Parts: sequence; structure tokens; C-alpha cells
Amino acid sequence: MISVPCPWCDERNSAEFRPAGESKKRPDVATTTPEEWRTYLYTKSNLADWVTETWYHRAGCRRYFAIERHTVTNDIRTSRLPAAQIRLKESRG
Amino acid sequence: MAESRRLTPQPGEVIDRSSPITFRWEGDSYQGFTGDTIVSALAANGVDIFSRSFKYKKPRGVLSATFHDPNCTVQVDDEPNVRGAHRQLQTGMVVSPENVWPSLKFDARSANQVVGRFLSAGFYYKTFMKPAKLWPVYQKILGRFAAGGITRADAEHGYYDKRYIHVDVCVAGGGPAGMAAAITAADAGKSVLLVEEEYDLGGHLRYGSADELAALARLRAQVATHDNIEVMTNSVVTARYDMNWIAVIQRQPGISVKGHEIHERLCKVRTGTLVVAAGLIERPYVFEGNDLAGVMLSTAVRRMINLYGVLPGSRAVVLTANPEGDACVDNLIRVGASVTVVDARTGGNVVRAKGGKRVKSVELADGRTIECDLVVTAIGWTAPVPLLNMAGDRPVYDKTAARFFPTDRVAANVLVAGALTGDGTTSELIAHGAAIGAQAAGSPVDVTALARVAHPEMYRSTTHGIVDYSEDVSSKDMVAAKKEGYDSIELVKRYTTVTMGPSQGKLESVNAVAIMAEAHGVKDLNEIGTTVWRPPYVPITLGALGGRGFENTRFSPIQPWHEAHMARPLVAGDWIRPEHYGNPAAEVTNVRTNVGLIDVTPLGKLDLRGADVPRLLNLLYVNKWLKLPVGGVRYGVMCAEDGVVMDDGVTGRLSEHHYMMTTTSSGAATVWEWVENWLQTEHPEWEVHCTPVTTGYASINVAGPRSRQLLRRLVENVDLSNEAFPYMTVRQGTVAGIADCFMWRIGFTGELSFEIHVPAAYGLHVWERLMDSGQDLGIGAFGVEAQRIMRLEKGHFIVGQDTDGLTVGYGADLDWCIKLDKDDFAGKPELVWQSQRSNYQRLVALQPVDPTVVPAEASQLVEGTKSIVGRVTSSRMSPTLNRSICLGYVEPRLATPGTVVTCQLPDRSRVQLTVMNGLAHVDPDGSRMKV
Amino acid sequence: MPTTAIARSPIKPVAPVAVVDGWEVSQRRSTAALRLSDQTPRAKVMAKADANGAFAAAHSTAFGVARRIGDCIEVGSDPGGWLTIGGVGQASALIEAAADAVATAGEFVTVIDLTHGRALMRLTGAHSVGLLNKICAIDLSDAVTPNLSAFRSSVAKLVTDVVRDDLADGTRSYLLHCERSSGQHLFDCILDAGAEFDIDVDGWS
Amino acid sequence: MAVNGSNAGTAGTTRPGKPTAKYRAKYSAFSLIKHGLTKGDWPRAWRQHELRKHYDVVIIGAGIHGLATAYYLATNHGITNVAIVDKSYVGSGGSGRNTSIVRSNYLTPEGVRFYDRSVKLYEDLSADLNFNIMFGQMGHLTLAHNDSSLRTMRWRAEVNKLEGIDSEVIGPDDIKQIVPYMDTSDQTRYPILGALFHPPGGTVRHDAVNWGYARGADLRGAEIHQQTEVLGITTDRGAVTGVDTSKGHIATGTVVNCTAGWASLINAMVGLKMPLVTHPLQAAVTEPVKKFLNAVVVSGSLHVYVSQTDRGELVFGASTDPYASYSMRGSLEFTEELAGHVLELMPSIAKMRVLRQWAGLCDMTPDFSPIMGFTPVKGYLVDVGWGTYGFKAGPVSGEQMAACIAMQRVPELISSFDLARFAEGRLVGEKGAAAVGH
Repeated sequence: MISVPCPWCDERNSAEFRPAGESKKRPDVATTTPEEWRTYLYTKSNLADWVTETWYHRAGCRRYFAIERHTVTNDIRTSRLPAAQIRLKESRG
Repeated sequence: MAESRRLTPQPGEVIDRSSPITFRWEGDSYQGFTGDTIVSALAANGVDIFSRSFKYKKPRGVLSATFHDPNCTVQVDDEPNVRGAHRQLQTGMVVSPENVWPSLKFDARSANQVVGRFLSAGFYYKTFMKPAKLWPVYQKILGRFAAGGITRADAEHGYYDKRYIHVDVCVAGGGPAGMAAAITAADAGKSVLLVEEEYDLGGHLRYGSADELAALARLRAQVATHDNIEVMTNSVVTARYDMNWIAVIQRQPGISVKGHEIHERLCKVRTGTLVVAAGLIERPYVFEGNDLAGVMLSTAVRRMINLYGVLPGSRAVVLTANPEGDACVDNLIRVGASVTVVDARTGGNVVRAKGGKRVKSVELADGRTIECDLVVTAIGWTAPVPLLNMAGDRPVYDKTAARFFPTDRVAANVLVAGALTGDGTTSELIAHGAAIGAQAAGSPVDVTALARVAHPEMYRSTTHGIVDYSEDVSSKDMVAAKKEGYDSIELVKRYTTVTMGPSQGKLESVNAVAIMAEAHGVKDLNEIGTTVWRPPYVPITLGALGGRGFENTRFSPIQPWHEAHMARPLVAGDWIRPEHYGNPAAEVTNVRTNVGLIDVTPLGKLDLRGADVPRLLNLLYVNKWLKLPVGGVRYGVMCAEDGVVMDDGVTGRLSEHHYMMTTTSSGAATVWEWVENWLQTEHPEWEVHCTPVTTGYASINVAGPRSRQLLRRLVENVDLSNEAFPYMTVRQGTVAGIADCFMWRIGFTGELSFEIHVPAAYGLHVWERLMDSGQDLGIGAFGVEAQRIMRLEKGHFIVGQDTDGLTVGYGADLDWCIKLDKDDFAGKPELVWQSQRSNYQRLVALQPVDPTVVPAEASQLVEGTKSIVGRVTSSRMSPTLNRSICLGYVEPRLATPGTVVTCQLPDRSRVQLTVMNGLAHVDPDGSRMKV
Repeated sequence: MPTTAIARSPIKPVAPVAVVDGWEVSQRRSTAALRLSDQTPRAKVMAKADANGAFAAAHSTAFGVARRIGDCIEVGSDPGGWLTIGGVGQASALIEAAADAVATAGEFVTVIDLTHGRALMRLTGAHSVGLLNKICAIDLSDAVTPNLSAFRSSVAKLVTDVVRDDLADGTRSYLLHCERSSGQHLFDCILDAGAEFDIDVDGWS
Repeated sequence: MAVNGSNAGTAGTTRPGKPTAKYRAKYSAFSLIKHGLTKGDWPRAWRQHELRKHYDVVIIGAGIHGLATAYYLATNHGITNVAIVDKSYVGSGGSGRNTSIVRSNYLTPEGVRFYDRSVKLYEDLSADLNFNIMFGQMGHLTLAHNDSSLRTMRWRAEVNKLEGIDSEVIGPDDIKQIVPYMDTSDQTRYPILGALFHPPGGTVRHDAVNWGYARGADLRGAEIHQQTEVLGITTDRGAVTGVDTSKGHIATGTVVNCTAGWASLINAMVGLKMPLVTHPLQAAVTEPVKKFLNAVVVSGSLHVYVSQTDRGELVFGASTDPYASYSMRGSLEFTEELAGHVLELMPSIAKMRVLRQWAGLCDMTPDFSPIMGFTPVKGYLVDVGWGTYGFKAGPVSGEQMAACIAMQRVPELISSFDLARFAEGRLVGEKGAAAVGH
């Protein structure tokens, strides 16, 4: 059982979380094309390397957050709030 | 029964001679002592043979006298594959040999020994190919040779549980090094878990010299003084997973729960540091006859003599290449056995052992043949490296010391102590363990590495013999496999099954590697490498892994009433719901004519507050929400980003900035996470607070023409008239004296109906008051089945039944609901593109031409012999129309009302269905529910 | 058929049963060393606000800790979420109290009554640690979860809020708190795990 | 494109050294006895070769898909100048780690036809390969614990029947007949309401299939290069020109990616990204006990499938790990869940012991269907996206990919598994009722 550092709850067993996969930016629905949209829906980098993923702490604080995890060792090197929340914080100073 | 082989009391013996135990073996009654293992007790009674080998059915006796002795696996009562050389004797045990047919003394299949030469490894790959239809017959015969014990369909599950442990240091192995490591770590104030496979701490000291026994006593005393050391004996660290997640199996922990003895307990340990102090395992020698009963490892002999006071044989030949072998010679002489020493260090060697049921003589390299009843080998060691392997290490072979050693590739939070790292005296081992323990505690210490003492490389003699005892694989089999091209250790393992058996390669692996090296003509075992050790280090029962069942079961506050009224329980995920109360059709009719109550508490409810809720709803649902007035209720459908229908329900506006969203019962959790996802990762700037209140309210749907009449008797401060409280609106008020209820007028059943949401603790109270007050109105409860029938009569689809993982919005007849002129909403792009296509199947209402036929749900709509043009997704007999009705999907060209389609039923008969106009079978214009 | 409203917990009360303050509760008294009692009738009010905003600043209770305020206990149960557990029937009072704070906060704050939506129980006794270690993966040592620490995690595979709230005499005690309809399940799982320590059910007081 | 009729025709003769008579040694009861008496050595099942400068086709991955592709290229199309390269040994990936279940009771007609072809090939494979793959068609049960899964089982059964596949929904009593150990009472937490019974389903010996195809491909001229890792793929103006390996460069116009869990890493070598996510799939085996389970039992709701080998071991598998990973180290939580669920089905085997657990890598696609055929890179073909059902599809995939390469067009049987379907929103219907279903 790997241990996942939640930005709010610290280290917890991975079973407490729902991994939501590689973090992606949602295309602008006004201008998106089928190719772009379905790439967003389906295509993954699936690297054997460090990847940025979104996880949801289902059995804990119920917060979404982003981690950098190595898909070979399962080591996790960073854990932070979702990008949108960071942008909001910055915008509010 | 043969003569007793029990010796006079031995120093350090673990049996209690004052406490005899009676048990049964092969139907006969035997006696042993408390502290005996099954095998030591039988051996004391003169029993030599405990099993028959897997393939050739040869008689097998004690080899290592440890848990992983491949020859001592027995059946105990209804427990298969018990390690007889480890499991302690218990009063009344019924023990029987496994893998014998008809009996241990004579096994008919031992004829295989004669035809063995034709049964080379993997022979079954080379025959039985034709005729194919005969293979099942061959397969049955092969099955006869399956090893192992028996299970019973009616065997007791027994009691198993689990435990989490958090410690600073976990020590695997309670020998001198492990004990010393635990003590120093504990001295440094760390919490320590000390795990030992045997029943007592001590490792090899337990069957050692007087000095070793004295050292053991001192170590045990020190361990006992630390209350920050938890000692687990008869327990094993079975695996190390990422981030030092450690599995420890505690066998028969001696804990009684509700009259059950816990059989095994799985402990899941998160430890700062794992100290591996697993010691060494003595390695068998490969030579002809090495699997005869009476051919033993030196440590097995010492265990039998010193721990159990059993004489393993009186005329012994000991092949020794190390001090432990010499100690074994001393032990044998001490107990009066005649011993012939064959010293491998001066060129002595064993060529082959001969005998029948037990070894009778042994042929030596110098040409001598010696009559004997015991052949002992002490030719070297296997380093038990699986835990290190699981921690990323790939141990390296050292020719000088003739065994594998760990490297620095092992994970940083895993340390290795004791004999795994080198050789030393008792005090040197203790010193090394102590230093590693200090290191584990974070103290900066210089660890003096243990020396690697030279040891002769001895794997195979000049003859071929058994490498894997539990699989009956010989060195000859391996050489043949190599020649056939199965030349890597992994391939030969898979082809011959060497190391794949119940002893998991603990005894065989290094011999297997050495045989491969020999076959390849390479001198360095590293060129062959080792196989990757996989968890668990020792087998774990399914019971321990499963532990206690924690499957959640959710009940509505009204459950006591349902049970009292014989509701048939329906398992709906976590929820237990009333399917019906005896007659669903009558329940339907009652709702259509009088008034009925259904408990819809599991309906998902999300309390949404804040100024931006309308924007959230507009984003989640395919329809529009910006103009919903206070007191208004609207039905909405959610699609995922791929346009697939995800959930539906009604949402009402209770006040300016307060909304209540309902979801399907099964979708409640998913929708909540979906909402949070949008709020947290896309629109954190929005002012919305979302709180799940599904079970904060008991939800009761009051449906039927007389529902208003009923509610007027119990509802305060709400005008229930159609004018004041019209269809698709919500009101808050007091019901049966309970304030803070809200109710909305919706029509899932198609009747005039009010869905009342009551603070949960009062759910039963309100339900009972409603039932009580409605007697004269013919009130009755209805269950999920009646509700399903009524919604089908009304043509409302059920997400997940009338839609599937590919049903994109328009396919579910949602054209009226989807608003593409909204700037944005979940799944919009896919719906836009779908709206420009027409090649998707349509959801339609269907009615069988023969009104008495109810097609099974999932029956396929077909054209010709096999072309599928749609399917039935919902199907019931309608009590209201007194005919069968369906929902289903058809190809667009068949979606025109009036089209007749063919449906193939499960019995392959075919019936005609008519495509209807609109989805509703009953009251299409909804007049009944809007009164 | 009684017409006076009776409030009921999702956990079936063990005999003797009586109605106290409008709630059907068990009157059983246990002096066992390890006890579990249903505390569902207690008021539970949740306030939500920006985790780093003015309201949060005004509240000294940080996420992951609990604070005693009179006979209430305020729990930093979520990032930007504060759950107050009070006496029976105190919900409206607590909401009003919070309302003032909301008014002064000058930011988006909401308060919601969860009394009916949650099951609450108290586990008391030295062995409560050993018991919880069988069904919860969180480290319950003083170093990690001292008295008045709070966390949400999986207990018997159920998402549960846990507040360590030792008794005045120092006896280990935990408040466990889950979604209402699973209350009986959690209660039963705790009793099952506690059988080894001779756990007993204590009534409402 | 290097492969064309003439080239293929000569390909067989371009390889050095014809097979020797000894090398051709046929397996049979007779030859077993002969070797037993003479104590002679068996010839190598497949040989070792020096890596050559050019091959008509380079197949990456010596698992069942790669080996079968090579075998059918030779047997069906006479294309033998073929190299199968693998970074490890034959069958070291998913082909040697799966739970070797074979069935064709899928949901969609295209899925059913495809897997039915595979079952048919499996039925004759021992004879075709002259290698006993031990295909035991003991029958396959997919349990339903709730209305919706029961509905899905019937959906599959009805589609299967229309496709001529033997599948039927049966009730608890019939299930008890087939598996006496099963708790079919209504006293369990998730009572068994019924099951999809698929008599032709069963298990094979996975290693035997790998070795049989390896031997068969080798016998017909294809070269198997173990311990030969692909480091890069060279292209020129959007077309494949060769493969760089740990043992040197190979010139070729045709490369086939048969690397399952590692497929994305090979795709990246030609700059392609696909809808693939690699998830570990955990499996475990118990100690042997006397035979008591005479069917493959699957429970989608409980995420478990189990069968008993001829050796008496129970072999388990579960659903894939929840997060993407290339780790094959195995995880404890899987075995815990699995054991718990197995005991819900068969409570009386609690005392059986798990002997070994391992993980394989699964390249999951969004619609639980593979990606097969050509790609935007000329000469670069894929046979990927096999998720958890690659083994049962091995023979038919090899046959169809071989045809695809030789004919230079996509065979009808795999036409719905094209890469373009994702961008064009034509996902395969297996997603319609996705659940664990091995």
C-alpha cells in the first residue's frame, strides 16, 4: 500500500483516495475540435516517468489535489492544490 | 508401532515431558509432549515417512525439520497442507498424510518410479495432442497426481482478523542479531516490532551449545525488560511492499474471540525501518538418493536431538563442510549414535544413497559403501533474501563464501543484520545486530561488517538427484530442459516447475541456479542470476488475507416498519430496500386508485448553498437553470464529458441561495464527487457550498389520487391546493408535527404525488402517522418493484438500465431537454456533434403485439437470422393497461411510431413488438399528476 | 400508536429503552473497561467558509484538531469546515450563535444542521486503541494523534470522522461519527472488533 | 513497405541453414518413449541466432501476440524473414503472468466473433503446434449479484446465441450443481442471483502456448531474439526504416508493436500517443489441494475470477490497480480484497494458503477493446490496448495481424478496432457494460 501525501491530511494509505488520472486542461468548448476534445477525453502520455496526476481524497478531506508520481517506482515527489485554486490564490494575492 | 526414539532430557529441549498429548495419525493413536511438533512426536514414535513425493510418489521423511520442510506437509482435521515439522501438537489432532493413494505405506502410483525415465520434465507438453477430444480424459488422470490436502464444502470458515501496526523499527528474525538489533533500537527509545518464525526467540542458538544457550538466555531477558518491544513469535514477515508497508502473518496468536480461536491474523505494519535478520537456511545437497527417508540436513538432526529429544538415527554418516556440521557430529555422538564423518573440506564426498523406505547405505567418493540409517549433509547455506529482493535488491554470489549476499541496492529504509551479511561467532553476530539496531534508531554508528568465511562450493555430487523435493524435479530434468532451450533460470523454472512448489524455493533456488550454471558450463553463479522472489515469503491463509467482512449495509430510518410488514429485501448496492410487500401489481393498482407510500430515502440529496449555484447547475445539467424561481423544482439530466448520460433527478430552489439537488440512489456518491470536481478544479472562485444530506432526511413519496386528501390531515402551514402548490414546485412546512420538512410535487409514478423529506430521526414517526391517518383512504406501502412498473408505464428511463456506458444524450430521447444554446455544460461538444449525426440508436416505447408476452429484459431485436437492430431494456406486465409494455433501443430507421420489430426471446422464440408514439404507455399528457 | 414525535437513532438501542429529551435511547449502564455508546442525539452543526479567510482566522480551531467550548466540542473537520457537537436540542442555538460570526465575517459562510444526517458514537477505554488498530489504519499514538486531535479516515472500510476526546480522568476516549444510514454497521463492526477486549454497550447519558 | 508477395516468397529461403532432421523432432507419445529409452536429448524448442542486418518484419515483444503473429506470417503467408525481439525471455510479460482464461462470451457482435475465432484456434492449437497447450474447456461462469449485472449477463447471452455461441443465463441451483462449494444461499451480503454459463470457456497452460508458438515460428524460419531490447525506431519521411536494439540496428520497413503494458513506450519512439493507460493487474496462486473446482468462476461485482489448475492450485485474478503504474512488484491490498471476495463465494476454503502473488501490466483502453492495425506512421503497426483480455485473444490477433501485414489491408474481423475510432467517437460497445470479466 503506497502512502500518498495529501496537502491537507499528510501521508495516508492510497486506499483512501480515488486516483483521477493524468491532470489535463479542459479545452475551450466554444472553439474545440473533435480531435482536441477526444484527445482530452482519451489520450494519455502514459509515461514510465514522473507524471502529474489528480487524486481525490475520498475517505479523508474530500479535496482534489495534484501529485507528481513516478510510474515505475511509485515514489511521489510533490503534492499541491489543483492548478485552478493556485491561480485563484495568486489572483487574490 | 516401532520402538520409541525419545532420548533422555536434552539441554534446551522445548518439550514438556510432564504434559503428554494424545493425537491420531493414519487412524492410530499416538502420544507426544507439549512443545512437540507433529513430526517430532511421530518421529519419537519411530515414524519415518510423512508423505509421498508429487510425481514419483516416493516415500519421504524429515529433511530440514522446519516450517519449510517439503516432506512433512500433512492434513490436520479439515486443514490442508499443514507444515508438520513446524505445527505444534494439540490434543485430539487428527493428522493424516497427504498425497497418498491408497496409503502412505503403499502408493499404487509409485509405479511412476519405474516409468520415470519417460516422464521427463514437461513430458505432458509433448503428448496427448491428438485426438483433441481425448485430452479431457488425460487431464483427469493428470489431476489424480495433484499434490496437497483436501478441502470440504462444509468446512468451518473459522475466525480470522487483522491489525494495523505503526512502529519505528520492525525486525524480521528473532535470532541473536535480530534480538540485539531490537534491544539497541528500543534502548534508543524507538518502538520495535520483533518478529520470529519459530515458537520461541533464539534462532540457531536454541539448538546450540551450552555457551549459545547461555547467550540466548541473556538476550531473552533483555528483550523482556523493554516494553517498547512487541515480540511476535510463530509469526513471519511475509512481504515488504513499497514505502515499507510490511505484511506480518501471526499464526495462532492464541486469542479467543466469541469462543473462536483466531487461526491466523494478518498484521499490516508501516515501519520507519525494516531490519532483515533472517539468518541462513541450510541447503540440501544434490546426489542420487538424496530424497530417501533418513537423508537429513545437519540442522534438522540438531533440532530433533536438542529441541525435541528425538534420536533421528543410530548409525549415521555425516558429510560436513562447516562447523555446524561438526556440531551435528558432536550432538550425534553425545546421544550415543555411531557416526562416520565424511569431511568435505578434505575432499570427502557422498556419491549416492541407497535404500527403500529408508536409507540403508551410502556410497562415498573414496569408493567405500557404508551401512547406515541416517545420512546427514552440512554442505552450505542459502541466504533467505526474498524480503531484500522485494526491497529492490538483487543479491550477488560470492564464490569464496559459497552463498549470495545483499548489496547496497536495497532500499534505504531497509537494513540487513547478522548472518545474511557474513559469518561470525555468537558475540560477533550480536554485536553486528546491535550496531544495525542503533543505525535503525538513527544513531550514527560504524557497523563492523561480519567476515565472509571461506566455504567449499558444494551443490551437486557426481550423480543426479532431487533439486526440488515438493515438485519432484531432479538435476537431470533441469539439464534436459536447458538443452531444449529453456536455458534461462526463469524459463527452466517455468518448464520444470523447479522452485514453484509449496516450499517456494527456499531450499532449492540456489541449487537450481548452480545446476543451470553447471549446464551452461559457467563458473560464476552470477552469470545465471536468481529468480525474482515474489510475496508472500511464507504462504498465508485466504482467511487471514480476507479478515473480517466489512461490507457496508445501509438502512432507512423506516426499516423497522418494512421488516414488521414482511417487505422482501432488495440488495441495492450498500442499501437494503423493500422490493415489495407481497404483491407489486396490487401495490401499483392501489397507487393508481387510492394512495400509496414508498420509502425513497436512498435518493441522493445534495444541499447546495451560495450565489453561484445556478451557474453550477447550468454547467452540470444539459438543460437550463438560471431562471428557476424560489419554490420551483426542475428535472435535469447530467452527461459526462463524453456526452454519455450519467445521472438524472430533480433539483429545487428552497430559498434565494439554497437549493436541494436529488440524484439517483446509485449515483449519489459519484455525482457528489463530480460536483466537487467542478467546484475545486474548474471554478474555485464560485460561491457554492455542497453538503451531502442523503440520509439527513427520510424521503417518503406519497402518491395517488388521494394523496392530497391524506396530507391535508398532517401537513401544517402549507396550502396543498393545486393553485398554491402546483406540479413541479417545492414547499417547506411541518408534517405530523415535525418542522423543517420540505416536500415537492413531482410525478415519477405519474400520479398526483408529494415527495416529503423529513429530518431523518423522525422518518419512522412520520411514516407511521401517514399510514395511520390513511387507513380509511385505502393507503398502502409500495416497494421498488411497483415503482419500476409505474415509471415504465410513464416511460421514464432509469439511468444504467435504459441507458448504458455508451448512451449519448440524444439517444435517450432527451432532445427536449438538451439546450445547445448554453455557452457551456459538461459534455456539450459531444452533444453538439451528436446532434449533427443521425446514426445512433433511439430509445423508444415498445408494446408486444401479443399483450400477454413479457419479453425478458435484454432480449435482442433482430432482423433476419442474426443481425441485431436493437434491444429491450425494460419490460413488465402493466397492471394498469393489463398488457405487457417495454422500453428499448432501435435503429433510427425503425424508430418511427407504428413500426413493428422482431424480438428474439431467451428461448429463441420470436415475437413482434410495436414501436409506440412517445415513451409514455399511460397518461401521455400527464393529466393525472397535475391535478 | 403514539402520536407524539419520537426521534430515533439509526442504531438500535439495547434494553432497557426509554424516551429522553424526545429521543428513544438505551438506559443500559455498563462499567466495562471498554465501552461503546450511541451519542447520535447530540446536536451537530457544520459551518463552512474559505479555509484561509476571515471566518477561519476568527476560529482558532485548526483543521485536524478539536476544541472544547463549554459542553460543546468544535472540530476542524474539513479544510474550511467546522463541526460543532453540542447537547441534545442545541442545534438551533448553535446555528444562531454561528449566524453572528457569519454576519461579522464579511465573506461567504454557510451553516448547516447535520444532527439528523450523522450517527455519532463514543468509544471509551484503554483498549480503544487496540480495537481501532484492528479497523483503522491511522497511527493512534500520542505523538501522531494526541488528545483533541481529529481526523477523517476509513474505519471498518467506512468513511468516519474520529475525534480523540479523552475523559477528564485521562481515560482514552474517541468520538466516531459517520453518515447516518451506516451507523448500525459501524456500531456492529466496532463491537465485533472489540469482542477480543470484552467490549460492552453503554447507554445514553 | 518492405513486405510484398515476391519478397515474402523469397523470404523463406533467405535465412541461413535449413532446419536439420534432428531439429524437426516431432513430439508424440512414441517420441517420448524413444527418448526415454535412448536417454537422448530433445532438440531445442527454438534456436538462438545472430541478429542480422535486415528483416522484412520486426515484431517487438516475444509474448503470445508477437509469437503468434510470426507463426501465422509464416504458415498463412509464407513470410519468414521475420525477427521477434524481446528485452527479456519468451513469455516474460503478460503472456506468462495472466490467469490463462479463454472465452468468447462478449457483449458486442464484433467482440463475440473475434473471440470466438480465438477459441476455435485454441481448440486446434495443440495439434497445429504439435505442443500440448492443455486447453481444458471446463466451462465459464460469470456470476450476477444484482439485477443490473443479471441483465447484462442476459444481454451477453442473447447476443452470444445470435452469434452461435453457447451461452445461457442459469440460476443459483444450477450454479450449485456446477460448483458445490459455492454459497448460493440468500444469506450472503451479495446473494448470487444467477450466472452467465459459457460451456466452451476454460483455461490453457499459458507458457505452453508461448513456447508452442515460439517453437512453431522458429521451425518455420522466424528468428526469436531474447534479451534484445528495442532502444529506438528509425523513420524517414513518416515511414519506418529500422529498429535500434541493444544488439545493434536492424533495417526493416515493417515494425509491429506487440508489447502490451509497454506499448506506449514503443509508440513514443515514433512520436505516437494513444488512448492507453498501463495498470498493473494482480494475480495469485494458492498451494495445491485436491481438485474441487470444475469451472472458471468470475464475479464482476466482487472483482474476482478463479479457476483450479490440474496441479490443484487455485489461480486468482482481480480488477486492475486503480492507478497507472509500470511496477510489477505486487501489492497487499489486492490479495486482501481478493481473498475476502473469494471467501464470500466459497467460505469453506478459508484455510487454503496463498503461495505466490505477482502482477502483470495491462494497457487499458477507454472502451475495453484493442487497437489493431495501421497507424499514421507508414510501416508501423500496432496490436495493443489489450488490457486484461490479451491472452485469450492471442491466436486470433496473431492470425489477423499477419493477414494485415501480408495483405496490406485491415481484415474485416478487426476493422472495428482501429485507432481512428477514438478521434471519430466510434467507441466499441464493450464499454456499454464494462465490468471485470475474464
